[in-house]
Order: sequence, then C-alpha cells, then structure tokens
Amino acid sequence: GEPTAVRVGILKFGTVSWEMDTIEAHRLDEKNGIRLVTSTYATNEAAKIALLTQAVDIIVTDWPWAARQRAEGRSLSFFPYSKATGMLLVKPGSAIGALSDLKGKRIGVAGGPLDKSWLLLRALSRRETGEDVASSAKPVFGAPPLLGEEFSQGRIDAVLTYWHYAARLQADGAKLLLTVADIVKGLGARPDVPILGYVFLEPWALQNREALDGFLRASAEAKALLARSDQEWIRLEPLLGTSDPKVRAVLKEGYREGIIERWSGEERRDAARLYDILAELGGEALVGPARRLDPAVFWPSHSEWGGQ
Amino acid sequence: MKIVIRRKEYPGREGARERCILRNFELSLGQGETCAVIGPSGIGKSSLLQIVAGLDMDFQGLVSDRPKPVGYLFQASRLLPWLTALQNLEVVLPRSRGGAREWLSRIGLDDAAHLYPSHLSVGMARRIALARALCVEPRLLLLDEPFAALDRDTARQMQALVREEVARLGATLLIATHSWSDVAALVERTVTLGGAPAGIVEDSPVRQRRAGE
Amino acid sequence: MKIVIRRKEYPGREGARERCILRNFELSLGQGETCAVIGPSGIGKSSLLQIVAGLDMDFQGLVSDRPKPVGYLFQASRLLPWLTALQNLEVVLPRSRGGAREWLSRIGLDDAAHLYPSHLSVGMARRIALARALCVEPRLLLLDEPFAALDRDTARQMQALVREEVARLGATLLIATHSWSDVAALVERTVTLGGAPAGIVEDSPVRQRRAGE
Amino acid sequence: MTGSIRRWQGIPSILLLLALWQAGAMLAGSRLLPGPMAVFTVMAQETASGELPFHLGFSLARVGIAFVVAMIVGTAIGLVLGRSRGIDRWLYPWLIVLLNIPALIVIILTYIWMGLTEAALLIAVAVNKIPSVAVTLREGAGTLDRDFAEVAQIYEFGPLKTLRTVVLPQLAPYLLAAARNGLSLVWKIVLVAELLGRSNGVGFQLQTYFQLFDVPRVMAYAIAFVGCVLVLEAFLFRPVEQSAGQWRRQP
Amino acid sequence: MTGSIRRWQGIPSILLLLALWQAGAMLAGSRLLPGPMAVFTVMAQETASGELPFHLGFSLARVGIAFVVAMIVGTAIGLVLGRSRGIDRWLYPWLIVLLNIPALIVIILTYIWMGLTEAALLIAVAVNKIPSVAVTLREGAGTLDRDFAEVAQIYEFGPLKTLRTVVLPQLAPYLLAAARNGLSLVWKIVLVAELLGRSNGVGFQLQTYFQLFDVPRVMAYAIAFVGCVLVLEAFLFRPVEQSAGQWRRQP
Ligand SMILES: Nc1ncnc2c1ncn2[C@@H]1O[C@H](COP(=O)(O)OP(=O)(O)OP(=O)(O)O)[C@@H](O)[C@H]1O
Ligand SMILES: Nc1ncnc2c1ncn2[C@@H]1O[C@H](COP(=O)(O)OP(=O)(O)OP(=O)(O)O)[C@@H](O)[C@H]1O
Ligand SMILES: [Mg+2]
Ligand SMILES: [Mg+2]
Repeated sequence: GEPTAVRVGILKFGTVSWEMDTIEAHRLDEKNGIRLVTSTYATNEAAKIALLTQAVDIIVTDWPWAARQRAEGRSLSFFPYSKATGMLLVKPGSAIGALSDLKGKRIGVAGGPLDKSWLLLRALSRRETGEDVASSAKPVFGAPPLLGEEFSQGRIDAVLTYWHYAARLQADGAKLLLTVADIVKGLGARPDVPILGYVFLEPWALQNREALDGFLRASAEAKALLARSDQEWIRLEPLLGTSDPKVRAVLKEGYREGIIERWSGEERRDAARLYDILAELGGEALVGPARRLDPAVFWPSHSEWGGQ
Repeated sequence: MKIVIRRKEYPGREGARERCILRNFELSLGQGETCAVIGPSGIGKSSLLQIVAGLDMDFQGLVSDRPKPVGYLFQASRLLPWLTALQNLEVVLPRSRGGAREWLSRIGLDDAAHLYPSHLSVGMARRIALARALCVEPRLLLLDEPFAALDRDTARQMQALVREEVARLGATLLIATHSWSDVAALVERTVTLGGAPAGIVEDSPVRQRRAGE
Repeated sequence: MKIVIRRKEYPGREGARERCILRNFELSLGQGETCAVIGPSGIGKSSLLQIVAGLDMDFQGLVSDRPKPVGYLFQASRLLPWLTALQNLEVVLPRSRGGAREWLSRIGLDDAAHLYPSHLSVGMARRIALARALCVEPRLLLLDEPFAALDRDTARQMQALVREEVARLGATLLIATHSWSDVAALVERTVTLGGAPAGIVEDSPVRQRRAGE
Repeated sequence: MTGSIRRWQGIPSILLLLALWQAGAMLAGSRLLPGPMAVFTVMAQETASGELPFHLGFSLARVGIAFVVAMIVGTAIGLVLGRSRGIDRWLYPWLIVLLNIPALIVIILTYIWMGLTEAALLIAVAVNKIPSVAVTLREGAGTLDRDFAEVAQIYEFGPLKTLRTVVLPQLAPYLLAAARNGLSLVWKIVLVAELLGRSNGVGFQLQTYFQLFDVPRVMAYAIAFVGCVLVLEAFLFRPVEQSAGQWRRQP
Repeated sequence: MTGSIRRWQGIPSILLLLALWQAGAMLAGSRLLPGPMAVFTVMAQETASGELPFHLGFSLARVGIAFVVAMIVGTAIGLVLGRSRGIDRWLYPWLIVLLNIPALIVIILTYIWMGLTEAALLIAVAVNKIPSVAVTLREGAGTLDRDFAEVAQIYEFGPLKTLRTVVLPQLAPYLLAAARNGLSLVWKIVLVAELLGRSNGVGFQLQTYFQLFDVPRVMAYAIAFVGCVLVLEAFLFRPVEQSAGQWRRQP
C-alpha cells in the first residue's frame, strides 16, 4: 500500500537538510518503503516544539536533552546521527596551543553555560590542568553568529562553537585547537560516542517500526553517498548557505568526519559515562530529574544493535 | 412633571467635606407651563437642571412624569468640538427629519455652517447650542442662562424664537437665569432659590409684562 | 498704548473661504484710560482682545506700548482644570507675593479653595478667573464679557472690585461687553464695532453716570 | 495644501534617510553595515526568486489578522476597564501581568497546547498585543469627558451612535498611538512566533539568514516590511490623523 | 478610601489569578503547564542558590536605565514632533522606520559595531524603545490645548513652569500609557538583547532553560520580573494615575 510518511523537522541550512535532500534526490525513501516529509524550522527550539507537539516525527538533537525529557515523562528515543558537534578555535598565529594557555583569556561559548561541549571542555580542563576553564578563563556567552563576529574582530581570543559555524572561521584561517571528539577522547571515552542523534517519541517508533527502520536505512545510505561522492556536494551547494568554496570544502570535511562508524554497547556505556560528567558539572539545571542516564533512551532499547 | 429633591449632596473631595446643595425642593410643572429658577451664582440652579434632565441620579428624591424628548441648553454650550456647526445640529436630528440648515438660518448663522466650535465666537456657539436644544422638538425644554452671552438685540431675537417654539410644541419650559429680561419675555412663573442648602424661598407668578414689552 | 489693525483674517477651512474679521481698526488708549468695546455677537470683540493681549500675532498691523503685566479674563474662563481654585490663583502669583487666599475671600469663595474647576458653578469659575486676572496687579486689564454669567448683585460686587483695583493700579482697562451696566460702572469711553469686516463705527465718551449709580 | 500632496510629503525625508544610510555604510565598511545599494540588490534577487513575496505575504497576512483582532479586542477591554472601577480592580492586575510576560513564554505555551498551527500563532500574537492596546485605551477612556456623554444621553444617541460620534473622536489620538505602536509590536511578535514554530514568513527567513550571518538579506526582509508600513502610514494613518485632529484650536 | 488601601487593592485579583492558574495547571496536567506551586518551588531554589537575584538584578538595572533614558528622550522627541510641523515632516518618517525595524536587527547591528558590551545593549534597547514613546507622546502633544498655552503666555510662566503646570498635566495619560507599555517593551527587548549577547540577566537564563525545555524555570524567571512590575504599579504608576486624574468630571 501507501508508504508510511515519516515527518522530519530540519533547519534550512542545517546539516540534516543535506542528508534529507540526498535522500529525496535519490529516492532513497521510496526504496526503503517510506515517504519522507520535511518541515523546515528556523531554530533548534522550534524543531523541539515541533517534535513535542507531534508536528513532526523525528528531529536531530542531542541525547542529554532526550534523556532529560524522558526522565520528565516524555518518552523520547535517540539514534545516533553525528559525532561532529563543536570545535574550539583560536586566532591564526595565536599563542594558545593547549588548554592550559586559555588561562585568563576570553573564550566565546555558543549555547550558554549548560552547553554540552562547554561542560565537557570544563571537565577536560579540570582533568588536565587541575583548573576549571569556567573560572580560570573568561567565558563570553552569545549567539553563535555574533560570537563568530566577535572572534573575527579580535574581541575574544578563542571560541567554542558548533562545527558548521566553526567551518566559516576555519576558512578564514582560524586555527583548530580541539574538536569535541578530541575532548571526549581526552576524557577517556571512545571517540565515536555520538552527541547528536535522531530523536523521536518511543510510542511512535514502536508503532511505526518498519517506517523508522526504513528511514534509518535511507539515512545510512545517504551518508554513505555523501561520504564517497564529491558530485553529491556540488548538488548540495545551494543548501550549504555559503558561496565561499573554502567554507564548502571545510563543511564537507566536517560532515564526513562526523559520520559514526560504530554504535555498539561500548559506545552506549561510554555515553553513560559522559552523562555522569555532564550531570556532575551541569547539575540539576541541565539534567533535571535524570541524575543517571536511562539506557532505554537509546534506540532500539533492548536488542544489541551492532551499528553500521 | 413633578420634581422632588429631598437632598442633593456632592461628594467631598480632599480638603472639603461633603456638601449639601439642595434640600426639600419640590416643584410641580404642568405640561406647557413655563418657569424660571432664579438665584445667586453658585446656589444650585445648574445642579437642579441636571437633576430635572435626568442626568444626575445621585440624589434623594424623584422626578416623575418627565416629558420626552428633552431639549437642554447647557450652561457651557457643550457643542461636540469635532463636529462643525451644521453637523452639531444634524447629529441630534433623526436622519429623516433634516432641517439643520433651516435652523442655522433661523439663528442667523448660515455662514458658520462649516466652522468647528473652536472657530466660533462664544455667542455664536451659544446660539447653535440653543438651536440644538430646540430642533429636537422637545416637550421639555431646559435652558441654563440661555442668553447671558448675547448682546441685547440678538438676545431678543432668540427669546422670540424660544417663545414661538415653546408655544408651537406646547413644551414645558424651565429656565435657570438671572436676567429679568428673560423672565419677562418667557415665563409665567418664577421660583427663587435661597439659603444653604438651597430651597425655594419664593414661588410667584410673573405679572404679565409680555404685552408691554 | 496704540492699537492698529489694518486687517485681521482667519484662514479658510474646508467649505469656507478665508474671512476678514477686522479692518482699519485704530485705537489709542492712554495709561489708566478705561474703554469698552461694544458690538453684536460674532463681530470680533474677542478677536480684538486676543490681538491686544499679544496672543494673536497673525494680523496686519501693530500693537505698541503695551503695558505690562497683562491681566486677561478670557470669555471662557480657562481655569487650569487640573488645579484647584486656590492653586489656579497661586500659579500666576510670584511665589514671594502670595495672597491667593485673600483674593478668594474678596470674591466670596473661601469655601471653594479646594474645589477643581469642574466642581465649580460657571459663575464661581468666572469670579476665580477674574481674581486671577486682577491678582497679578496688571497695568493692562482685558476683560471679555466679565459679568455676563453673574447675577446682578454678584456682578455689582465684582464691578466694584474691578473699579477699585484699576484705580489703585492705574491700569489701562479694555472691556468687551454688551452690558450697559458694565459700561456705566466701569469705563469712560466706548468704542462700537460694526460692519463686515468690522471697524469702529462710534467712539464716544460715557456720560458720567458713576455718581448716580 | 491638498491631501494628496500631504500624502507624499514623507518622501524627501525617506530619501534623505537612504542617503545618510549610504554614506554611513561607506564610512563603516560594507561588512559592518551593508548600504542600501547592497540591500536593495539582495531584495531584488529575493523578489525575483519569489522568496521575498512568498514569505512577506505570509507575515503580512498574520500581522494583518492579529493586528485587527488585537485592536478591536484591546480597545473594548481598555474601554471597559477605563470606565468601570469595579471591573478594573479585578482585571487590571491581570492585564499588567499579561503585558509583562515575555512574548517567548506565551508563544511557547500556546504552541505546546495548540500545536504548531496557524491558529496558535495568531492567538499567541493577539494575547501579547491585546494588553498593550488595552493599557493605552484604558488611559484614553479615563479622559472621556462626561459633559459630552451627557449630551449623548439627553439627545438619546444610543450606544452605537454614542460610540461613533462622541467616544471615538475623543479616543482618536489614543487609537492612533495604539495602532502605530501596535502594528510595530504585532510585527515584532509575529517575527518571534515565526522563528519559533513556522516554516515560512519573514521571521523564519530572518533567523535563518541570521544564522548564516547574511546581514544584507536580514536587512532586506526587515526593510521590505518597513516599506509596507510606510505605505500604510501614508494612505491610512496619516489621513485619519489629519481628519481626526483638524477641529482642534492650533496654530 | 485612602491611598494606602487602594495600593493593595490589586492583591485579591492577583490571588484569584494564582488560584485560576493552579486550577488550570491541575486540569492541563503539570507537564503542559506547570502550576504556581511548581514554579514557586523552583523560584525558591533559584533564589536560595543566589542565581535568581543575581540575574534578576542585572536585568532590573538594565531595564531601569534604558527605561528612564528612553522615556526622557522619547518624550522630548514626541513633543517636538507633535508641536512643529516642519520638523515632523522630516523626522517622523524616520521614527516610523525605526519603530518597525525588528529589535533583532538593531541588537545585532549594535553588537557588531560595539562588541558584546553593556553599552551596546543599553543603546540597542533605547533605540528600540524611544520611537514607541515618541509616537505616543507625539499624539499627546497634538492634543495640547492652545487655550491653556495662552494662559501660560499671558501670565508669563516661562518654559519650565509651563511644562510643569500646563503641559505635563495634559500629557499625563499619554505618559502613563507610554510608561506602562514602555516598561514591558524595554523588558522584552532587554531579554532579547541578553539572550543574544550577554552572559547574565534573565534573558540569558531564559535562553539557557528554554534550550533545555525547562518550562518551570523559564516561568520562574519571567514571573519574578512580573512581580517587580506589580510592585512598581502599586507604588508608582497607580498613585500617579490617581492624582493625575482626580480633577476630571467623572462618576
Ligand atoms: N480661531 C478662529 N478661526 C476662525 N474663525 C474664528 C476664530 N475665532 C473667531 N473666529 C471668527 O471670528 C469672528 C469673530 O469672533 P469673536 O469671537 O471675536 O466674536 P465676538 O465679538 O467676541 O462675539 P461674542 O460676543 O459672541 O463673543 C466670528 O465670525 C468667528 O467665527
Ligand atoms: N460636580 C460637582 N462636584 C462638586 N460640587 C459641585 C459639582 N457641581 C457643582 N457643584 C457645587 O454645587 C454648587 C452649585 O453649583 P451650580 O452649578 O448648580 O450653581 P448655579 O446656581 O448654576 O451657579 P451659576 O449661576 O454660577 O451657574 C456650587 O457650590 C458648586 O461648587
Ligand atoms: Mg449654573
Ligand atoms: Mg467674544
């Protein structure tokens, strides 16, 4: 009969829209027995509202948020999408070469004091330098585009921002100090622990198991295409939101590096470990009632799904 | 119409106690009767007219059998300032009746039709307010110091106009005034207010001076 | 003081042409001279006073040697409605001078000190506006229909007050009025306006009736 | 001066503003402040591609509906509160609470309750805007002159005629202030509501291009709306203001 | 009724509102609409931890400064435009443009030029707010009665006394409307400015908790501010309103 519609909430120039566009362009949805319907939103928060009000079935966001919502009674599930999230950049030729050099510097932080990348960076700095960057350096919180501008104008010394914002700065010559994957590794977890993932309501997933599986297969196929074909990226150019070929190149690289290769029980256990770190630093404000990670948040919750 | 005001008080404001203005005022007016209320400034003539008109309900007493419609010439003309002279008449007339223009010429102000009240002289505004009170064909006509702002000749013409209309309509007329010319020209009875709180100190017929005018 | 108005026009509004109100009006008043302007309603008396007061500068002509300070009783009292009777006097008095309370008792309104204008009768407001015009000790006093709203007795008292103050201050007095009682009581000269546009049609001394009053 | 000349009298002023902006942009350098040329070029592109008319159309429709509803309801509430002490005592504090609750919260809550629907957006915007109109009109209602109300009563105008010939002329300046402020406020709230949960409209585009830091595009969308408001000013608010105020004694 | 009783007369109304809210929350289920209990619990926590006073203090300071500046400058501009046709013709269109430029854009541009600084925030907020005050006061200035201006002229009040005893009493309702709307508007703009580029303040906290969808905390912060406004209402706006309006002829 009719293929089931899977409604996905995306941002217009976000990385998810590239993947969805690839699915549609190659009719990967039809091949996997579903019909992909995308709704575009302007902000991540809008997408979250859309998910909670069931205007869409799937969005991409981070698992600590899903875990917290789950603890508050909205049974969300998470399936990994990408491990690329944040990057810590410094000025070209900057004297800052390691975490310890950040002392006393102004660091721009996208997403606020409870941002995951920031909390992980703080944990790492504690472990490596014995000091919390939150107090040894001067964090400046703000909207990512404004932080980018502050950074370009030299009003802040380093910036920890989302990777697709970082891409633009890198194309302008900014130097990469750390990626979040490096930070995760530094904290002793496997680098393949995803931060972002597809998040959906578990009841919906249980009712539409086949559709979800079809969608995840389509997603994997699209990722594979994007990983190997440069041709695809030419098609995607209008969605990259930039006309600068250097930025495009960085975006392509970043996307490919974010693709997750493994999603086994070990990654899940590492995720739980990271969650403990976040819960300790972010406190109740971040995790709400979910002091510990409920493993059931990961989809599928019981089988030993082996990854791609 | 029967007017009974046992007590009329104004609420006290900061620094001033509640003040009783009128007490034990009783007056009966037959339909078509004409009467003037006389008394010094600030005694309560305008307050009385407000009560008779039914605008002020905050008193102890009763006004019964008030004829309708009412024409009321307020002491401060109260033309609607955002309407021209002509519109100020049109607005009180039922659309069907019309006749606002004729009224303007009866009070000698054809030329002022399109002027706003702020561009009228005080006496002109007064006459338009008078026309407004008359043009609704009132059965009860209340005039508060109607001609004080007018020169003698204009006042005479307006008195004549009022007399004519009141006679034609068989209207009950109550005037608050301090002008003996008004009394002589228009009413058959005067009621004098006096005292504090004010009451009727004299209620007398007017010797028919109309003929001798 | 010399008043020369070659032409005073009001701008035309929608549906009405520009209208010339006064033409070739010339009047000289010596300091301390008292004069009444007489004429029918709407002729231009108030417009004239506005010009003499220096409020209306939009005319062809000149007012020279205007004495200062000016006291002006507007035809529509223009008390500041957000000030009480007392404050309305205080506001025009230099802080040092004081005397607002005494003025209230001179016009017989001690009781009304704390009432706002909207709680005064028209005649009471009129008297306060008069007191306001007098209390600044004017050298030029302009009165626009000063006593029309008052009963005869009150009017007489106010006339006496004005006469006394004008004499004491040696003020020039210009009254717009249609009351012969005002003329008789207060001025030594009358100027009659007539025609359209209006000019002086008569300028005559008043036979000294003051004594016989 | 005739009405039609008055209508266009704002044009030199706007041209001067554009000139100043161009000069400022040239001084500041285009990255910090894109000049009108840059912005209008982008605007032309977006218009040609159909994007700008599409999104602007959605926003204008939303602004229009929410504005009309908020003005009517807000005026009614303001009048009632301004005239009745008893109701005022109970409802006015609520109004102040509503007035000061951030748009963000109202919008989120309505979206959560009603879903991401057009109706939710309109309600959220109206709820944000109504208190502001009501507060202004409540002040206006407090200044209504009882003298004139009594005239209406004596000559038996009835409620509708009283409203039209006695109440509204007195409220005109309050209505104009509320309308002008209101339009800009509705527009700003519609922007927030669009960026929090709609897939079209100027707010959606603004946020999207803000994320790309495409300042010329951001300004192009904003200025397209400002242009619409200026036209509305010239053809609606200005004429109303002029005819509503001509009876006043002014120089 | 004495002034001090009037001051508290809003309390029953607020209590009723809280009761209705609690009832609504119980009906809706706490997940959709946290009740006052939940919100006040969170508020107490945040107060105990010092977070709420800290951030609220910053926001209040910003709101206070921007509000005072915007009221004074906006009133001055509004009066000038309302009285002078010539200036109005040139500046009024600019005002309308400024009024309708989204807060977002003004904030972004000032942040870009001046950096993420306190001064940039205050300027951005004032620029957003001044046109709104000016538009309201411009309407008010248009209604000033020449009759009273002439009284001031005859009795030689001079500019300051004229302003105090003749102009301001007539403008009182416009000032009150502008102040109440203005306070709420300043506060809303401060929120946006804080969430875009400050590291403290209620707006910053709202953004953080909004990302986490922590509705009770979001509401706790918003309501703390609303509480401050209600106090200001009772102790400033209400008394001013009452003394400014008592001369009117009203029932
Ligand atoms: N602001 C104005 N704009 C236009 N016309 C005006 C204005 N003020 C007065 N007029 C006109 O000027 C003429 C004279 O008015 P003015 O008030 O001077 O008369 P007046 O002699 O004082 O009459 P009254 O005795 O009725 O007070 C009238 O025809 C009036 O319509
Ligand atoms: N709204 C009001 N509030 C309080 N007191 C009022 C109010 N209206 C009138 N008064 C008082 O009532 C008394 C009578 O006023 P009213 O206007 O009836 O007098 P009047 O006889 O018409 O005087 P006049 O001849 O001066 O017009 C005055 O003392 C006045 O102060
Ligand atoms: Mg009276
Ligand atoms: Mg006159």
